[in-house]
Amino acid sequence: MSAMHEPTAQQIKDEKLYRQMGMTDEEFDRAVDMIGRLPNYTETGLFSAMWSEHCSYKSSKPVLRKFPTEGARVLQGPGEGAGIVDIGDNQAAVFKMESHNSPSAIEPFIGAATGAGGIIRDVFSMGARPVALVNSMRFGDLSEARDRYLFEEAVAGIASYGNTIGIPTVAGEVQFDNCYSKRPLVNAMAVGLLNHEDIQKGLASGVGNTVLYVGAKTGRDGIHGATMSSSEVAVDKEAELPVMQAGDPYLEKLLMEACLELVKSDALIGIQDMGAAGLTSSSAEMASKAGYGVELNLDLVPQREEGMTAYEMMLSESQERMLVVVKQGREEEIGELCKKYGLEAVAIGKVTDDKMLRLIHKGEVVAEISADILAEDAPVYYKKSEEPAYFQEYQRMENAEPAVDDLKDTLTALLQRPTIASKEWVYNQFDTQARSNTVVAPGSSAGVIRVQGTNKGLAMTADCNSRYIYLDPETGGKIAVAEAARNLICSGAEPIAATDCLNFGSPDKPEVFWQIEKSADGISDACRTLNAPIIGGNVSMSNEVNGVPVYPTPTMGLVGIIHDLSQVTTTAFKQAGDVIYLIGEAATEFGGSELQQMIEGKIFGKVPAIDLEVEASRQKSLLQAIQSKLVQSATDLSEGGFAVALCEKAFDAEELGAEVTISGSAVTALFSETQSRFLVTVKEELTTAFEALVGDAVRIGKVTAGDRLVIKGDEDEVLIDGSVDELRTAWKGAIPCLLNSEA
Amino acid sequence: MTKVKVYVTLRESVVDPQGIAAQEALQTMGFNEVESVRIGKLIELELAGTAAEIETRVTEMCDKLLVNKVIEQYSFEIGEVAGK
Amino acid sequence: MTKVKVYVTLRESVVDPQGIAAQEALQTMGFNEVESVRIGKLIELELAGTAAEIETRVTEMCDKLLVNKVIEQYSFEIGEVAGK
Amino acid sequence: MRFAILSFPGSSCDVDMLHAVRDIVGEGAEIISHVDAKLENYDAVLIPTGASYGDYLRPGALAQSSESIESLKTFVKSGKPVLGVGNGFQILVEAGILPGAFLRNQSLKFRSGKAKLAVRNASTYFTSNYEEDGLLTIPFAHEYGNYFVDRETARLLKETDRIIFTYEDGNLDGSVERIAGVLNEQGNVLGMMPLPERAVEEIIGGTDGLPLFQSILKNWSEKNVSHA
Ligand SMILES: Nc1ncnc2c1ncn2[C@@H]1O[C@H](COP(=O)(O)OP(=O)(O)O)[C@@H](O)[C@H]1O
Ligand SMILES: [Mg+2]
Repeated sequence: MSAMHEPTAQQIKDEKLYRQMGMTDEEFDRAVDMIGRLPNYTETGLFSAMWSEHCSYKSSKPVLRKFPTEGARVLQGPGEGAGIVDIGDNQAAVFKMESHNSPSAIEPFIGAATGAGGIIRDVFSMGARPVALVNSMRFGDLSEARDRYLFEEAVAGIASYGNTIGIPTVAGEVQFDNCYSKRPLVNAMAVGLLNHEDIQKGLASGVGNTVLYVGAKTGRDGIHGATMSSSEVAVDKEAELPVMQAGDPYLEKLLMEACLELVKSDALIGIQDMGAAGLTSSSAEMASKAGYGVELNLDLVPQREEGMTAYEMMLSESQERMLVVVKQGREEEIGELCKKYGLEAVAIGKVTDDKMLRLIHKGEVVAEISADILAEDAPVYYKKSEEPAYFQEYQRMENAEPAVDDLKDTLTALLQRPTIASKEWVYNQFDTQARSNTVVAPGSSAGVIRVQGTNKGLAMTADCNSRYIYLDPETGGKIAVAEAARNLICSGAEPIAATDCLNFGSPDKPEVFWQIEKSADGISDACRTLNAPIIGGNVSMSNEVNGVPVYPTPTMGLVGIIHDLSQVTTTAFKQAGDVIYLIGEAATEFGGSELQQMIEGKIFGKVPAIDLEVEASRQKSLLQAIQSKLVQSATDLSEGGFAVALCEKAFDAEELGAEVTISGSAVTALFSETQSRFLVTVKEELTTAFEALVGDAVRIGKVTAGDRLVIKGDEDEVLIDGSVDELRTAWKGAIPCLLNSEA
Repeated sequence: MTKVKVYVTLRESVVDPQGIAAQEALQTMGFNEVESVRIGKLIELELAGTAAEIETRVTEMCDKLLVNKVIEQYSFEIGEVAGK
Repeated sequence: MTKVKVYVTLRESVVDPQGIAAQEALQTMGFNEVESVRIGKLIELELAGTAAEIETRVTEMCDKLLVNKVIEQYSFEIGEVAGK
Repeated sequence: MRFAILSFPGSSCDVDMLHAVRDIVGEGAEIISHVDAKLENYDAVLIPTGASYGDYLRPGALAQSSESIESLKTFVKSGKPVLGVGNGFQILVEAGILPGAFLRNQSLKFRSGKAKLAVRNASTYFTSNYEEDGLLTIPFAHEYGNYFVDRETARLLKETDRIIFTYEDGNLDGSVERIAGVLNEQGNVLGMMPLPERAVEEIIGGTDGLPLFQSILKNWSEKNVSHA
């Protein structure tokens, strides 16, 4: 389509053409009002992109305001490409999580790969070297071929991008539930490191400074991706298959190295990734944040296809591109720098003082809109929120134990549930060790990398049990944060900050909006109590299939600091004779548990309760014990409860088992998902010191040599006596086995 | 057995980073006359059936498994059909 | 510009893990008539030159870069030669 | 001793090698770009892993377009030691400096983890600090680790003791004769898919890779002391 055939401003208004771009009548009127005239086609495109949910957070802003975003370590909160926290010694950790759900539903390999690519760019555009990747994914329960395909391909996509660019994946999570059938969630998180003086912001300041374009050429890719990612994807309409572009991790590697050299140059003013809404959002945001304007000559934009219109160029979402503002007169030097990496830096515009985003194409001004209006003045919606009827109904239910026949068979079956089963099949496809800093690879509570040149480490994890959130979003929100923090604590890390990825259904549904609000309340509370301010995140709405939303899934990504690498602790038993402690008592809490889903085929009732004060104090004392090197191994209890956690401790060890005695009702003691609990092992000679520090730890047995896992009840009766090897085989084989199934 | 050759190429508007890298390498090696390189797949099948059957079935195979239509397109050539 | 199609296939003595997997997948999906699948590459070049030049140069490109003769073999087809 | 770590665009794990040799083994090492690589100024060349040129076309293939491959061949002829690991091994094979070629893993997936290796020949420049038939645990990470040589070459490699490492915990990727590492005819070039530079510290991947670097150092010192 050439510019000549574009509808006129009047037609756009009269025929309501803005609706096709995802704008509502009110939004269009607001835009007209603010600029005092009718926008032309290109300008309408700019509005539709910048005022999309993805770029403007118009529906989620009121919710996001609840989050605690400040803390002693926070150097950069939400608003930039990624948040930044101080880790001492003039260094900082930079991280963020982002979703790529819609593209992954259509083409999982490409969708997942470019998702990883996008979040990596967010981190290096802050001036930080990405040092580790984390991911969080959700799929249907693998009984359908399409879901198996989505799972296999999404994992391969993340692997291909991370492995090729050479950044290790050190942690992640995958859960399976049929609410995600055909509508997977693919969230990727990247963590980077930088020295304080290298912190970059996406600013376009200083009149006359030059706007450079670096990276891949612009094509007609993903036009309206920003608006698409906020609306439901039709997966069945094969005929109208959109074109997708594969990611190019090799090009991004070159781009990353070039940018990391660039940030050392005093010629650099600002740098921003062209992500969703590409050139539009990067230029408008950089100008608006700096309080300047930007003028771009679109004829100079490197183009991959012929005859692209201004509209197409501005809305293209071609991957692996950066917008860089440099001091006037230093373009050549920056060009040389880029050339070393095989990249071209093309001057496409300049910074102005009139605060306008002005676009020139073929010698004419084709758009001229205030950058602030685009970047800052999107409407804010206070969506209707309504408590769904099911909530009170579930709250009224009594806690009860699911009916279990054989305890050992139940344990084996739980270990084979894909959500609980070993994720080795997944993470063995990732290069978990690239660049030789991985101290704890996937398979323990959290991933740990060392900060080279220091004796410190960073621990990271992503967690969210969406079943809890569905049943009770506020409690579930607290649990998501608490679980992530527990994973850090168990590794020997002190939580320092959090990022999130809020995956929900359509915010226009009052019940969905209620879930968003309530879970945000829970998350905020927990982040406050557990000292993990939220420094960035991402919102993904309208994750629905045929109008049915997925379970609300606000994934939490937490990063912690390990002050001394010799304090790193892992899940696995270390040595026979060590004493096993259970911290926290089990109550009969099965609402939303894996056991409930397995036995009843659905979830219902009250979710496990959580008292954040208890949580915080247990975390604190356990961390102290770990830091004092009193602890040999530590795990938190999560999906599947006590028995599953005990098994995992034996699975990751070599030829070690356990003999323990538990009290109370067997089903509850073994499988309840009561919160704020840990399993820890301690050397016999350190038990006194350990008990002095961790008040509510109860000695329940010992690590044994050999292959037996024996769990006894109150009366010394044997509840479970199994071979570790056999249980391990069931646990490890479950996912490969599900993937090989037919039908 | 009949041999079928399936040619799978990237859709025209899809970028081919592999091809670009290969082209750059060729140019560095002095093959400056090369303007573009695109890398696709050549899938060779051996299967039984009449020409008409093969035509339908291979189309189905491509649509269902062999080709990813979000980024690829295909065509195929049926060799001499051998008796069943 | 002239278009050249280079067909790269694995040598017969080399096992093709990808082809085997594809064949198994096809069989699972009910395409039992498929006896064998082998997956190679189709490299499409666009380049300038006379037919004779192209012939020599493409051979050179294949030998030096595009094809690994330890495991692969190749043939190519030169499209209609356009004037320089 | 001065090590050159020959880095191509995309060779992300050049820093792993640098860290191992410079910080842990304690020798002089530099990452040098493939552009204008002055290899002759160094005592040994290490080709790291990563995804040079994005692993496009075939892993290791596009590195052949670099002029440094010629200098590398000259360096090899001079008899000085060259070690290629992972993608570095693939580059050596594509360059024809080592025999064979790489196919996609039998699993068709990228795989990473720790491989159990056996040292099949402990009297080489690279392995003299190991025990013959000793077992090692060395990390690996690759998608094209399925090493192929024809039968004739496999026989030759065996007869001449040039199969240096084999996989001992199942044939990881489908490699012929379970080969994980091979030596060139002259005995000065070793290629291996597992990554010894990721096994030089207890806290990261164990220390089973250390003797490999120490072997190089020892053999170099012996030669150069007697010459001095
Ligand atoms: N997609 C993934 N990528 C990387 N590692 C993963 C992934 N999924 C799970 N893991 C790893 O597997 C282990 C178990 O995961 P999970 O069951 O979620 O642990 P937890 O219950 O402690 O949160 C963790 O070490 C986790 O990092
Ligand atoms: Mg978890």
